[in-house]
Amino acid sequence: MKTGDGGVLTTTLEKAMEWGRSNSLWPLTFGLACCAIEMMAIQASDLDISRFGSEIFRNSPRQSDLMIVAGTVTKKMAPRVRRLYDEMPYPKYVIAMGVCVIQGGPYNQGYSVVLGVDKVVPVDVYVPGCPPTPEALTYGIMLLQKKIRNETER
Amino acid sequence: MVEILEESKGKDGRRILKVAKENLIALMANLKDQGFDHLSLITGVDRKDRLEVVYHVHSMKKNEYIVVKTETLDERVPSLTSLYSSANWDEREQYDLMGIIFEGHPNLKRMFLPENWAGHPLRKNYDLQKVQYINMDENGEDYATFDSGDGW
Amino acid sequence: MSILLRLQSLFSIFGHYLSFILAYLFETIFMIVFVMVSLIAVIYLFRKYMARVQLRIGPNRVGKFGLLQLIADSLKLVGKESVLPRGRDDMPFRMAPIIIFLGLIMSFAIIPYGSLYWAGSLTITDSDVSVLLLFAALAIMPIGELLAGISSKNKYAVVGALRGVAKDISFEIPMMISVLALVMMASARTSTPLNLISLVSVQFIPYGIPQIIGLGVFFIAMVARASYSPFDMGESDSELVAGHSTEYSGMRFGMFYMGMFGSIFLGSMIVSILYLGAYNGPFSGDLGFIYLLIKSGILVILAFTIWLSVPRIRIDKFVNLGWKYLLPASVINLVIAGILTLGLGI
Amino acid sequence: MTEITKSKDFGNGWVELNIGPQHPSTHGVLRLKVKLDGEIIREVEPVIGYLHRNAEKICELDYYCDSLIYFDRMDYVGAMNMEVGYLEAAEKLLGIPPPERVQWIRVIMAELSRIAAHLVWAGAFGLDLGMLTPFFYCFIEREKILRIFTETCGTRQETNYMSIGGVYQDFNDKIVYDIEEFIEQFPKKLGVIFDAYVKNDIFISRNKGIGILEPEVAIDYGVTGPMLRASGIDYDVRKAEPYLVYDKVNFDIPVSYKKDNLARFLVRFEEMRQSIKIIQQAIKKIPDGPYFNPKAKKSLMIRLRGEGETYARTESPKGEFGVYLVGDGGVKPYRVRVRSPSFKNLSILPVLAKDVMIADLVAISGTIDLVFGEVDR
Repeated sequence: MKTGDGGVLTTTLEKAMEWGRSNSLWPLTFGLACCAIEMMAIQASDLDISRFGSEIFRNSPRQSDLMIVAGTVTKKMAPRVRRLYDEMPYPKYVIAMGVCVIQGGPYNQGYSVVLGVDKVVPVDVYVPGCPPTPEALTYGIMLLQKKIRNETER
Repeated sequence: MVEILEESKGKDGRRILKVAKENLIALMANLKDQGFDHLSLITGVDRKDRLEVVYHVHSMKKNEYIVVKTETLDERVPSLTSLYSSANWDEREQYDLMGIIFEGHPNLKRMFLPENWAGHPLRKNYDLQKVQYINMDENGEDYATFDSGDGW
Repeated sequence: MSILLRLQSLFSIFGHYLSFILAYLFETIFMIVFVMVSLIAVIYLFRKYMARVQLRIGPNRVGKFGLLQLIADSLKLVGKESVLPRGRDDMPFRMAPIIIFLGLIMSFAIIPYGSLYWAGSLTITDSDVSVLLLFAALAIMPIGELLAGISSKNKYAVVGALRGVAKDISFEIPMMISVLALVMMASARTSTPLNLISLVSVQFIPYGIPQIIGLGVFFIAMVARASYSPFDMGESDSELVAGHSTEYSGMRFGMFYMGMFGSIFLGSMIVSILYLGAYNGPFSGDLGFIYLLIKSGILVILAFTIWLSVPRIRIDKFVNLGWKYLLPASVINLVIAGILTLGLGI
Repeated sequence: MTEITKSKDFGNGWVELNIGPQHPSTHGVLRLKVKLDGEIIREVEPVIGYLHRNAEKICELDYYCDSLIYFDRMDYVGAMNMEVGYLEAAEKLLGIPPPERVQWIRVIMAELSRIAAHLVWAGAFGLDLGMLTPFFYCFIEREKILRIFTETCGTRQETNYMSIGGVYQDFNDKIVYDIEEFIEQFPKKLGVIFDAYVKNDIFISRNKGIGILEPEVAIDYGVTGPMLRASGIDYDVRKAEPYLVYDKVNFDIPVSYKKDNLARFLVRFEEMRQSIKIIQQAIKKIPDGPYFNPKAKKSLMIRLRGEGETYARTESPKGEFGVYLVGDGGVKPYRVRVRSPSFKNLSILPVLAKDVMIADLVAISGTIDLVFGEVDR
């Protein structure tokens, strides 16, 4: 338990907050490259992410909870990714989508690609694939929800 | 008439004209008068001892392609921005990645990488092992550094 | 008798002043709860309807049919950090969302809701000039938007706020002129035409039929006031990120979000009161409240349909629309109302 | 949103606004430095390079056959067209022509991919203008194409389906049936999407007469593809210099003389219909035969050596896609240079978006159809 002396009420309240947080992850409209199109596909009718409460893709980082880093992060983009992450209010989560974001992917021998976005921002869930299918990303979001729901027990 | 050093055909059957870089502007102006109104592509090729610049020119009306080549030993080539507007961004890109300085270009800044990035990546002698990082100052402009610094 | 007066008589043992204070307090709490609940319903309806139009399913994992989705959203927004950006104007920045929410609640408090058979009249506050009160309360919300845009020191927000002001100026006048025509028509029948209840009671045929132009102008103005597409220039998300609310987060943003959906609900209620006969209907009797809900629900769905199917209009085109089409139309409508009232005696 | 700029005093009341790199309407990572005079844009300066993934450099480090994956990821919405573009150059350089059947398969796949790319554009363009619903209708159709791709080559978007001298896997009856089924129902669905846009007065008023591009200016800036065709020049590489078997199918080049946003919109939609026409013919004409050139067996693939230079141009969804390959006789290319149409098309933006309103800037950059994998490479 995170709260030692909180008692039953605090724990229940925290559980409720976690439940709310996990069921309303509003992602940031933030597409970088190829994976962004697959990220759009999870919004679309076939795999409707709004079923899980992530319906609203907010454009302003101030109003979003989840940053799906979709696509290769170049060195020129990395400071911007960091700033966007800083602009988001707590609690905030990051999903690294695609191998480019995880370790550089096919571009990792080059000179201008960041070898893993986790060098810039902390990552909660990694979704491998090049690009990952929308199903994989949906599964990633479900994993993140599971993680959020168990936050107090860790 | 412009002196052409060499005329050949490529594997794809396109005419290749080779010209000294002093005559480049004259040749291109000549070609433009003949109806070659579309400068399709500017390529720099690093031949280790010299830099080769390849221009692909195309005529929309006659549907003809001509490849013009020129070489430079001192990284300097005259700019074609006065003839074709499309040369502007292409030359900036080649300057960025290849280090070819186009003389007479109005705004010869790097296209993709920040101004102080060390080296030109598409050169054959570019060292990929030397890792560079990019940071952003408070005006939103980028600068390159060799140490990772904060934010990384 | 309005709810406020009934509450006051309930508390009358505490003396005159204290009873009014208590009555207002309870009224405010009641209004907040009512507005929240109705907004949750409207937003849930919107999500499901949007999903239906877009061949999706919509929220269905949180609770049965996703009914608890909005509860989860509001819990999250409450728990979220509320960022105060550096360089803001502190006071207006904190005030703006509250102003918007207050304006919303105040306007909801003035609307006559008709009656339900066991609860009696559902009107919260009643006044002889409630039409004026209502439009005064409606004028509060744009101020909040303006303050939010200017104080957050963000260029997108400033542009959004300026667009909002340009928009407000160009539709307010046609809107008021079409209301003037209504009052003119009502004044032939009742001695208190500025009272919303008597304005409704004289609508033997809904005023939307003789005043069809006025209905159109007023509905467009109401959609614009709620900054709904196609008139959402103020917060146009593909141009200005999120317009005046760009820098807001957490519950402060939640207030803007509620303000947005609240004003369309409010707008449809006002349209159905002024033009569609509100709680009047066949066999209405003591069930008038239901009629009001149905009428405004249909208008809300209409607004949603427009939102989902048209692109955003450009700001200069909208200003043109306001001054070149809506204003002359509303004046013509006024003339028609005059002819109907004086010439034909309807 | 991401950038902070100190407001500079331009003396004439202009405000500098930084749009991007993260902005909903920049289609990825375009950054626009805009000088605003109230609502009116006085100057636009695009800043690119936020997706510069050094593809040209890595191609030099890889074998000829491996470079294909970087081309897939250039125009990532129309990946098959990129593959065709690269292979046109590489096969000429290596001297391995593809068999007849492969050419027909490639035409079908490239056209399907072109439709998918245009559908993504059509949906995103609606979102740019604030129109939410057509996006979903477009993506439903796109999913059907991607299902055919999955059937054929196992992946959805970055297909990596073609290889030097052939394709990875032959068509079977199921795939042919699926494609036939798709092209049968698609024109009707496309009509629905088309009507959703053009039967809307606000949509027309947002696009008609906005972003006029004169043909001389367009050629001068190297603009190609639907943008050039919307300016009244019927230049299409598929007709001008037919590659694969485009000379054996019958189709028209849609041209518009109105030069504005709406013209570009209409040209793209008509192109989708023409693609359907091409596929309809190709699926009937496809001959039997091997699906790869025996000279390019998998075991021999990395030993292919190329010498000389070739330039191949193809018609990608965005315009003329050119690949300039230089070989030095080794197993790896010496220089790979890509003529990316989006890069050239983007360079016209400062001309088009001068003295327009912010809303028009979004509409104009929407009709340019930018894909940043290709602009920055």
